[in-house]
Amino acid sequence: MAWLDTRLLTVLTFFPLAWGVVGLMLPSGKDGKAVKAWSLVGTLLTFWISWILLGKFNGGTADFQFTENLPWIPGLGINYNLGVDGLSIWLIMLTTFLMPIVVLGAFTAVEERVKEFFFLLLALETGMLGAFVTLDAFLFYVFWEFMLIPMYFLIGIWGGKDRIYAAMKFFIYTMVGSLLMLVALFYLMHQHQLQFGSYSAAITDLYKLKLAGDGWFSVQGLLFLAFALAFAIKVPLFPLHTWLPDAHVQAPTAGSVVLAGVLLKMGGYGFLRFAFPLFPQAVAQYQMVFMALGAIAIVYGAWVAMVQPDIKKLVAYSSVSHMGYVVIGLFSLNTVGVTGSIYQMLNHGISTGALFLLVGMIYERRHTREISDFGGITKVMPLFAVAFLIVTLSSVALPGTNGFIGEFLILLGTWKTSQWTAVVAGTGVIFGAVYMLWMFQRVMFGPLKNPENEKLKDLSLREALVLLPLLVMAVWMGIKPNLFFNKMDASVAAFLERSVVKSAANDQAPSAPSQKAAPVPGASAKSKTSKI
Amino acid sequence: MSDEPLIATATTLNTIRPELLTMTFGQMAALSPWIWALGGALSMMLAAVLFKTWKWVVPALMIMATAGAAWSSTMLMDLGDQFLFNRMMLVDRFTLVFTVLFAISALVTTLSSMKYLDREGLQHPEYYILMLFSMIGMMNMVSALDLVVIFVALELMSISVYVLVGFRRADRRSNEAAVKYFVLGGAASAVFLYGSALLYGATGSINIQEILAAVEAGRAGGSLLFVLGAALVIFGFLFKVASFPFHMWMPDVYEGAPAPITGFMTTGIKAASFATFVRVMAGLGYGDGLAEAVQKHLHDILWISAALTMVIGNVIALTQVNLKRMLAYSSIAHTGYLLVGILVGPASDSGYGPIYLYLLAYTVMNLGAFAVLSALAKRGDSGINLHDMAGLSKRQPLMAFGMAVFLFSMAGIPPTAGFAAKYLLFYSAVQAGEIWITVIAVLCSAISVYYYLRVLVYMYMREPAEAGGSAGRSWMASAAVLAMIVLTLQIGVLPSRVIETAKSISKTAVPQIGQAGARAAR
Amino acid sequence: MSLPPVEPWVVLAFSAAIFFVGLFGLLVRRNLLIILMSIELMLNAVNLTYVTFSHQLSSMAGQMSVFFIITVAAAESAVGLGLVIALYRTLKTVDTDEITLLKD
Amino acid sequence: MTAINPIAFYLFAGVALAFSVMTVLRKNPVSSAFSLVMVFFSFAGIYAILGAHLIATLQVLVYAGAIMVLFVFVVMLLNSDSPSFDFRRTPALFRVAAGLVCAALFVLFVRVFKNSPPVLTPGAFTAEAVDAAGGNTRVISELMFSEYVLPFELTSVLLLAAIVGAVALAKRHSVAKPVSKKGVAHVAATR
Amino acid sequence: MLKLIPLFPLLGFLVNGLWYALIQSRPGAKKAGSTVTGGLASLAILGSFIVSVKVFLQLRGMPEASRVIEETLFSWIQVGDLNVPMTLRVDVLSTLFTMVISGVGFLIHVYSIGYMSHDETPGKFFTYLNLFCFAMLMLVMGANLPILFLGWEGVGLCSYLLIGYWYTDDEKASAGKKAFIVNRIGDLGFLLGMFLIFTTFQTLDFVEIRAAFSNSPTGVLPAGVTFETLSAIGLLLFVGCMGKSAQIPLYVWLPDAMAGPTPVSALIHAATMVTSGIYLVARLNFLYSLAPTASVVVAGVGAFTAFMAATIAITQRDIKKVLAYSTVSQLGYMFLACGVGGYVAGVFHVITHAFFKALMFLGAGSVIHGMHEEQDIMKMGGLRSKMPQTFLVFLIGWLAISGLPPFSGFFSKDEILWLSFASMKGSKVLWAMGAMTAVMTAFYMSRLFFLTFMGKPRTHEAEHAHESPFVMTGPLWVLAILSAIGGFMGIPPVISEVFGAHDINWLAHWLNPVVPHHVELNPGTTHAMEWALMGLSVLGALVGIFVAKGLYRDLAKAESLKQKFAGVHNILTNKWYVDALYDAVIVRPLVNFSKFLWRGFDVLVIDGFVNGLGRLSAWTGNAARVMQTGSVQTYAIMALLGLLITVGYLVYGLA
Repeated sequence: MAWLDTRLLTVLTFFPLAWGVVGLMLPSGKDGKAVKAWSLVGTLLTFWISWILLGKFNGGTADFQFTENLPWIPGLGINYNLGVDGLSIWLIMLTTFLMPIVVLGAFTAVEERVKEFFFLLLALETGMLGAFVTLDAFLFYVFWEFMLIPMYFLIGIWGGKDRIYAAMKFFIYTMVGSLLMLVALFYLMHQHQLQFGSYSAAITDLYKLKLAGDGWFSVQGLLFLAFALAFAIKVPLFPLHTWLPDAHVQAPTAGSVVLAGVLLKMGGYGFLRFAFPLFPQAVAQYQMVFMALGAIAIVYGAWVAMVQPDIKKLVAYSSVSHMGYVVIGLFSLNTVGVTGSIYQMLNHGISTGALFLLVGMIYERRHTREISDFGGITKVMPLFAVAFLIVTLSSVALPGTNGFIGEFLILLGTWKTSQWTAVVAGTGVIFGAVYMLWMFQRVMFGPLKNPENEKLKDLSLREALVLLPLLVMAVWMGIKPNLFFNKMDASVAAFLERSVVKSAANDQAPSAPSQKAAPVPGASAKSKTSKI
Repeated sequence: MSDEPLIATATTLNTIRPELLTMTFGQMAALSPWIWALGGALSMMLAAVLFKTWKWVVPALMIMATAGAAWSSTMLMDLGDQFLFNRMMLVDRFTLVFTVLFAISALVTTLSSMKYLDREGLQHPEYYILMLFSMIGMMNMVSALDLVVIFVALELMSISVYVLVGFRRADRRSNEAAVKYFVLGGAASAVFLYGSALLYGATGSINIQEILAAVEAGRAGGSLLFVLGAALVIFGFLFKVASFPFHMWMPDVYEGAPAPITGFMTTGIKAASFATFVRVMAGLGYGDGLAEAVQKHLHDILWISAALTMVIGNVIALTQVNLKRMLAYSSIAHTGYLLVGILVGPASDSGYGPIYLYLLAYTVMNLGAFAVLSALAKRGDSGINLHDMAGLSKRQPLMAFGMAVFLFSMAGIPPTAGFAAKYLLFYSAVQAGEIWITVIAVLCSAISVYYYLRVLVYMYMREPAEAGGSAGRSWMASAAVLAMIVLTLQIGVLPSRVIETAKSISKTAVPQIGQAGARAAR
Repeated sequence: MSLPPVEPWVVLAFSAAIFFVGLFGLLVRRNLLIILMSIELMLNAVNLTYVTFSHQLSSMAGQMSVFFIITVAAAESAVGLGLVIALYRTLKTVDTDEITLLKD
Repeated sequence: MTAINPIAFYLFAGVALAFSVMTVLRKNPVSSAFSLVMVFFSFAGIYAILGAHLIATLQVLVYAGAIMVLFVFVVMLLNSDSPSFDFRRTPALFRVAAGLVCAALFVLFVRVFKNSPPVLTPGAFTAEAVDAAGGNTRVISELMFSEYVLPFELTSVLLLAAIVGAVALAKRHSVAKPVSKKGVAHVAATR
Repeated sequence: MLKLIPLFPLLGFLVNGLWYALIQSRPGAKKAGSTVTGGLASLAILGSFIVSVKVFLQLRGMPEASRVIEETLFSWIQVGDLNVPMTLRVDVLSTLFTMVISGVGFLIHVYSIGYMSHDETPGKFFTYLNLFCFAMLMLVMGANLPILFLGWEGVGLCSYLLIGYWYTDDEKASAGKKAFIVNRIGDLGFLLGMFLIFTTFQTLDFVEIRAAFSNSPTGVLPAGVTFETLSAIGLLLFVGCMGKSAQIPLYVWLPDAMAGPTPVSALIHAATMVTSGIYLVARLNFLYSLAPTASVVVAGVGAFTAFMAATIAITQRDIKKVLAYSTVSQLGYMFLACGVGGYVAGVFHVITHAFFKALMFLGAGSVIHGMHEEQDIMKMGGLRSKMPQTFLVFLIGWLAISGLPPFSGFFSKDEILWLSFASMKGSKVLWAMGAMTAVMTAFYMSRLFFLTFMGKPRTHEAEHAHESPFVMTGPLWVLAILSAIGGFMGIPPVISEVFGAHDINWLAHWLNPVVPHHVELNPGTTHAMEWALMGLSVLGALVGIFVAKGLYRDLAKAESLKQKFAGVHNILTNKWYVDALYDAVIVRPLVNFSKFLWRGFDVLVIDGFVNGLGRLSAWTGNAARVMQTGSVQTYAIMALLGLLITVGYLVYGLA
C-alpha cells in the first residue's frame, strides 16, 4: 500500500468522480436502485479513504502532509500540488462524512434522471475535496469553479418552482466574485515572478511575497478585497448573501445539504488559506469592517429568518447568521476565535445539513414547506420530533452540543479583539433561539389542526439512519471538541503566525501577549488533581 | 550590388535572379501543407467533373486534404523558420500551428456539413472546393510577410466565403448576408489597401520585415504618414475580426450564412484574421520599436476598442433568442478578449501565445457548437431558437451534452478549453500591467455566463414544448461533436502542451530581418 | 504660363479625394450596382496612391502591387456581381433598403 | 523621380474627379457606369504621366474594358429601375453626416500627406534605370516571375476560386423558390 | 465518586429517553406507566442523593479549610490560552445545593409518580425531569464557569421542554419558548461576563479566580484589575441571574412557566433552577463584594423585584400564578441579601425557600389534582375537610413563608431584612421595601390559604375534591417537616444568645470557607435594633394575615375593596402591563422591522440592486441593438465614424 501513502489525496479526490463515471454506465433499472446503491457504496468508500487519511494525519505539525507535487502547467508554474494540514483535514472529513448521508437521504426524493443526479453529486464531491486538498492557488480556483457546474445542474434540474432563477443567480453571483479573485491571483503569480524570478502558484510560495500594505487601497488592500469578495459571496457575508435563500429554497434536499454543509465552507476556508496569510496588513486594515459586517450578518440573518414563512428559507437565513459567526471569529485573529470559526464551520455543516434533511423529509411527505401548513407534528412523528429537537438545539448552540463550542470560542475570541462586536454578535445567541424555537413551536407544537398532517408517517429506518450520524456528531462534538482541536492546533498557530501583523499597525494583535505579560498568580492551581 | 543610379543598366537592376527560382529541401518540405491543400482542391475539381459518385468522393478528398495539411503541418513543427519566395512567405511554427487550426476548422465543418447540405438540398462540390480555397487563403495569409500577399490571400479567403455565405441561394437571408458581407468587406479591403499603400510610402516597402526594420531604424516609426497607414491597416483587421465599432456586419452575416459556414467563419476566418493581425502588428513594431507616443496612442485605441467590444458583444448577446445570432454576438465578445491579447502581447512573457491558445480553444468549442446547431437546424436554418432547445437533453443527449460543454467552455468555466484560454490570456494581461482591462474582461465574462447558461436552462431544465420531430441524425456530425468535446476537455484538463506551444510561437511573429539570408530589397 | 511641377502630395490628395468620393457613394447610394462601382473607385484611388509612391520612391513594389490589385479587383467584381444577380433572383431588387431582414 | 507634368495631370485629375462625382451621383446606373469609364481612362492617363506604362495599359484593358463591360452587362441584365433617385431616399441627416465624415477624413489625410512626406532615399528603379533595363513592362514582367512569383501564383489560385464561385452562384441548380412553411419544396440537384 | 452524582440522573435520562423515543413513541405502541418510568427516574435521583449525602459527610470529616473534593473527568475545551477541563468540584457551598437538588428532587420525582399517573407520556416526563436534575447538578458542581454555563443552559432547556410539556396547547408551548428566550437574554450577559472574567483573569476556574484575589499584591484587588472591571463583570453576570432567577426586567417568563405540570413548577421554578442565580452570586461573592456598583444594582433590583412581584401576587386568581409571583418575590429577597453582602443569608433563604415553596407548589398540585385540574382559587374554598393532609402541610408552608417563628422562613427572611437595614451596603429604603414585601407576602399567602382551604366550597368541583394518594402526600410531609425545622440550621447569634448558646449558626460556619459570613455592618447597629426590627416584621406578617383573614372570610368585603381601588386592581391583575409593554415596545417592532428588512431591504434593495445590474446589462444590450438596423450603410458609417475618431486621435494626438 505504499503507493497509497504517496497518492492518498489523489485517490481520495478523484475516487468519487471515477466511481460516478462508472455509475453512469450501470443499467437504469426500474427506479435506479442499482445506481443509488452504487453511489452510496462509493461515498462510503470515500469516507473510508478519508478515515485512512485521518488516521495517518499528524496533528502535531503545521506542515502540509501527504503532499503530492506534479507539474501540471509548468509554463506558468502551476502544479498539481496537494496536501492537507490542520485547517483542511476536518473540512475534508466533513465532506466525506456528509456525502453518504446526502446520498442515502436522496434515495426516495429523486425519481427522474436518477443516474445523472447521483453522478453530479459524486462529481461535486470531487470538486469539493479537490478545493480542500489543493495547495496550488490556481488549482484551487479550478476546483472552486468546477464545483459550480454540478451544483448548477442539481438546482436547475431537480429544484423547486423557481429553480432556474435560483440556479442562474447562484452561478453568476459566485462567478462574479471568483473572477475578480482570479485576476488578483494572476497578479500574485506575476509578483512572484518579479520578486523571485520564477513562476509559481503554490500558496507556500505566494505566502512569501512582499506586497505594499499601507492604507485601504494599497496593493494588498485591493488584492485582499478581490479575494475577500469571492469568499464573502460564498460564505455568504451580508450584504452579499441574497443568492443563498433562493438557492437553498429551490435546491433539492441533497443540494441544500451539500450547499450548506460544504460549499459555504469554501468561503471560510478561502479566507483561512488565502486571504489572511497572503495579505496580513490588509487584513489588519479591514479587520473591523469585516467584523462589523459579520456581526450585522448574524443579527440581520437572525431577524430576517425570524419572519420567514417558509421553513427552508428560514434555515437558509439562519445560515447567513451562523456563517456570520465564522467571519467574525476568523477576523478576531486569535487562536480561540480562529479555532472556533473552523469548528463552527463543521458545526454548521452538521446542524444545518441535518435541518435541511429534516425539512426535506417532511417536504417529501407533505409537499409544502410553509410553516403555517404544519403544527403539532410531534404527535404523529415523535421520532422525527426528537431528531428535530436535537438539531434545533445544536443550531441554537446549547451547551453540550457542537454549536455551543463554536459560538463560545468565536465570541470569546471576538471579545478579545473587539468587545462591541462580541456584544452585537452575542445578541445572535438570543435571536437564534427566537427564530429556531418559534419555528419549532409552529411546526412541531400546538394542536394538530391540519387534517392532512394526521396521516403523516414517522421516520422510516432509512431516514433514521440518515439522521443518526448527524445527531451523534452534534452531541459528540459538543462533548469532546478537543479531539478535533488536537489535529488543528499546530496549523492554527502557524496560520496566525503568518496572518497577524506584528507591527503597531494592528492595535488588536498585541493585546493577547500583553495580557499574558501579567501572569495571574492563581494560574498554577490549574493542575489540581482529584482528591477522590 | 552597385547603386550608382547614373550608370544604371539592366544588370544593375538585377531583376532576374536565378537563386529565387531554386529551393532548398527545407523550403520544399515547408510547402507540403500547401501541396496537400492545393492538390486536394484540384483533385476535388476534377472529381466533381469526372465522377458520378462525386457526392462521396469530394468530401472524402476534402477530409483527406485537410487532414493531410494538418498532419504535414504537425510534422513540420521542428523544421525551423523557412523563408520562401523571396522572403514573402514564412513557414514557421506560428504559420504551422495556425494551419493546423484552419485544417481542423475545415475538416469539422465538412463533417457537420454533409447531412446539413442534404437536408438543405445544397449538396454541391463547389461548397467543399470553395471552403478549401478559403483555407488556402488563410494559410497564405498567416504565412505572408508581404502586405500585397496578405491582400491577395485575404481576398482569396474572402471571395470564397462570400460565395459560401450566399450558398443557399433560394434563401433571401443567405443572399442578403452575402451581399452585406461583400459590400462591407470590399470597402474594408479597400481601406486596408489604402493603409498598405501609405505604409509603402512611409517605409518604401510593403514587406513586413522591411517595414519593421525601417521602424526599428527610426526611419518611419514616428511619421504621420506611417501612423496613418498603420491606422488604416489596423482598421482593416479590426473590421475583419469585427471589433467595435466595426463589428456591425458580423451578426447579420453570421445569422444569414448556412450554419456550418458560420462555424467555419467564426473559427477559420477569425483565426486567420487574428493571426495575420498579430503578424502585422508585430511588423508595425507595436510594443517593440514604435516611437513611444505612437505606441501609447495605438495602445489607447486598442484598449478602448477591446473594452467596448467586450461590453457590446456581451450585452447584446443577452438579448438574443436566435442561437446563431447569439453566438455571433458572443463571437464579438470573444474578439474583445482576443484584442486584449493583442494589446498586451508585447509586454507579457507569453507574448502573443495567449491569442493562439484562445483561438484554438475558441475554434474547438465554436466548431462544436455549430456542429450541434447544424445537426439540429431544420430546413432554412430554422428551429435553432432558444425555445427550440427545450428538453433537448432528453431528445438528443449527446448534442445537448456537447452544447453544454461548449457553452461552459465559452463562458470560461474550468475544466474546459475556454478556461485554459482565458486564464493564459488574463494572466498575460496582468503580467503586462493591464489590470483594469482584465477586470473589465472578467466582469464581461460574468455577464456572458447568463446567456450561455440560458441555453443550458432550455436544454436541461425545461420540458420540450411540443414533440416536434427531431432532425435526422448523422454519425459524422456526432463524431465531430464528440471529437470537439474530447478536445475541449482535453485542452481544459491538460493544457500544458498547448500552452507550451503557444509560448513557443509567442515571440517569433516577425523575425528580424537579416536572418537567414537577405531579400532582394527594392 | 507654366505651372510649377506637381508636388507628389497633390497627387496623393487627389487620390484621397477620389477615395472619399467613392466612400461617400457607398454610404449614400442605395443601388447595389452603384455601390460596387463606388468600391471600384476606392480601389482605383488606392492604385493611384501606390503608383504615386512608386514614382516618388523610384521603387517597383508599388506598381507590382497595383498589378495584383487590378487582377483581384476584377475577380472580386465578378463574384460581387454574381452575388448581386443571385440576390436579384430571390428579391427582384438591388436596393439596399430592401435587404434589412437581418437585423437587431 | 521625374517631375510630374502639371498640365496633363490637372487635366486628367479634373476629369477624373468630375466623373467620379457623377458616378456617385447619377440617377441612372448606366450613366454612372459610363462616368466610371471616364474615370478609369483618366486614371490611365495619370499612370502614364507617372511612368507606370504597363499599369496604364492594364487600367484601360482590365478596368475600362473587362470590368466595365461586366458592369454594364449586369446593369442591363437586371434592368432595375429605381422608383426614384435613390440618393434622395437617403435621409438628409445621413447624407450630411456621411459627407462630413468623408470630408473630415479627407482633410486629415491631406494634412498628413502635405506635412509628412516620405523621408526615404529613393530606390534603384528610377525612370532612367528602368528605361535602361528595357522599359517598365519588361522590368515588371521580369519581377513578376522572380521576386513576385508568390503573389502571382496566389492570384491565379484566386482567379480559380472566383471562377468556381461564379459557377456556384450562376449554376441553375436550385430554383429560386422560397422555402414554404410546410417545408415540402424539395429542391433537387440538377446535376 | 463525584461523577456518580450527575451520572445517575444522566443514566436515568438515557434509559428512559431511549426507551421512550425508540419504543414507546412508535405509533400504536403501548406506553409505559408512570410507576415504572417514574420509579426508575426516582431511583436514579435517589442514588444521586445518597452519593450527595456521602460526599457531604466526607466533607464534614475534612478540616475546615480544605473542604473541597475535585474530580477531573476529561479535558473539555482546550484552545490556545483557554483551558476548560471537565472538572467537578464539590465544596461546602455546592454540597448543600447537591443535597437540596437531589433531595427535593427525589421527593418531587416520587410525588410525580402519583401526579402524572393519568398522563399519556410519563416516560417523556421523567426523561426530562432526570435530564433536568443532571443539568442542575452539573451547574452546581462545575468547577468553572463554562461547566456552570452548561448546566445553566441545560436547566433552561429542561425548563423549556417541561413548561411546554403539554405541547398541543399553543399557549403552553409559547410559555416554554418565552422562558427559553428570556433566559437567553440573560445568558448573553452571562457569556459576556464570562469573557470579561477570562480576559481579566485568564482563567474561568472559580478557585483560580479566587486565587487571583487572595494573592493580590495590594491585598484587595488582583494586579491590573480595577473596581470598574469587577463591577462590569458583576453586572454582566447579574444579567444572567436576572434571566435565570426571574428578576426585573426579565422575570416575565416565570409566571407563564406555570403552564408546566405542577411538580415541574415545584422543582424547577421554585426550588432549584431559579435559585441558580443566587448560587452564582454567592459563588463569586469575593468578586461582588469588591464590586460596589454591581452590589448596589443587585440589591436594588432584588428589592424592587420582591416588592413588585408581591403586589402582583395579591390579585392573581390562579393558584400557581400566586405562587409563581411569590417565588419571584422571594428570589428578590435573596438577591437583596446578596446585594447587601449577606451571601450566607441569601443561600439560607434559598434552602428554606426550596423547602417551603416546593411544599406549597406540591400542595397546590395536590389541590389541583384533587380539583380535577382546576386552578382558580375563586372556585375553590373549604378544602380543609376534603383534603385534610394537604391542608395541614399547606398550613405549615403558609406559616413558613409568612415568616412566623419558628418556621424556617422566619429565620432566613429576618436575616435578610436585618442585613438590608444594618449592612454597610444596606439602607433604610431597601429595608422598607423588604418589610413591605413581607407584609404583602403574608397577606397574599393568607388570601390564597383562606380562599382555598377555608370557608365553604364555592363550586361543584370543590365540593367533590378528593385527597391525593400517599405517593403524593408522603413527599409533602417530608417537605413540611423540613419547612418547619429547616430554619434552625441558621439561627442568628442574637437569638442563640438569648438561649445562652454562643453562636450556633451552623450554616454560616459551614459556608465560611467559601462564603464568608462576616458582613460589614453600619456603625451603631445594636442587638436591640435587631430585636426591634424582628418584632416589627413578625408584627407586619401578623397584620397581613389578619387583614387577609378579615377580607377573605367574606368575599363581599374583598369585592367592595376591589371596586374601590379598581384602577390599582386593574394594574395589578394585568401585572403592571409589563408583558403588554414588552410586546408593544420590543416584540412587535422587532417582528415588523424584520419583515421590513426582509421584504424591503433584502428583496428590494440588495436583490433589487443585483437584479438591477442584470437588467441594466440587458437594457444596454437592447439600446445597443438599436444601432443594428440591418442597413449596410448604417454599419458603414458607424465604422467610418470609428475610423474618423481613431485617425483624428492619432493625427491630432501625434502632430
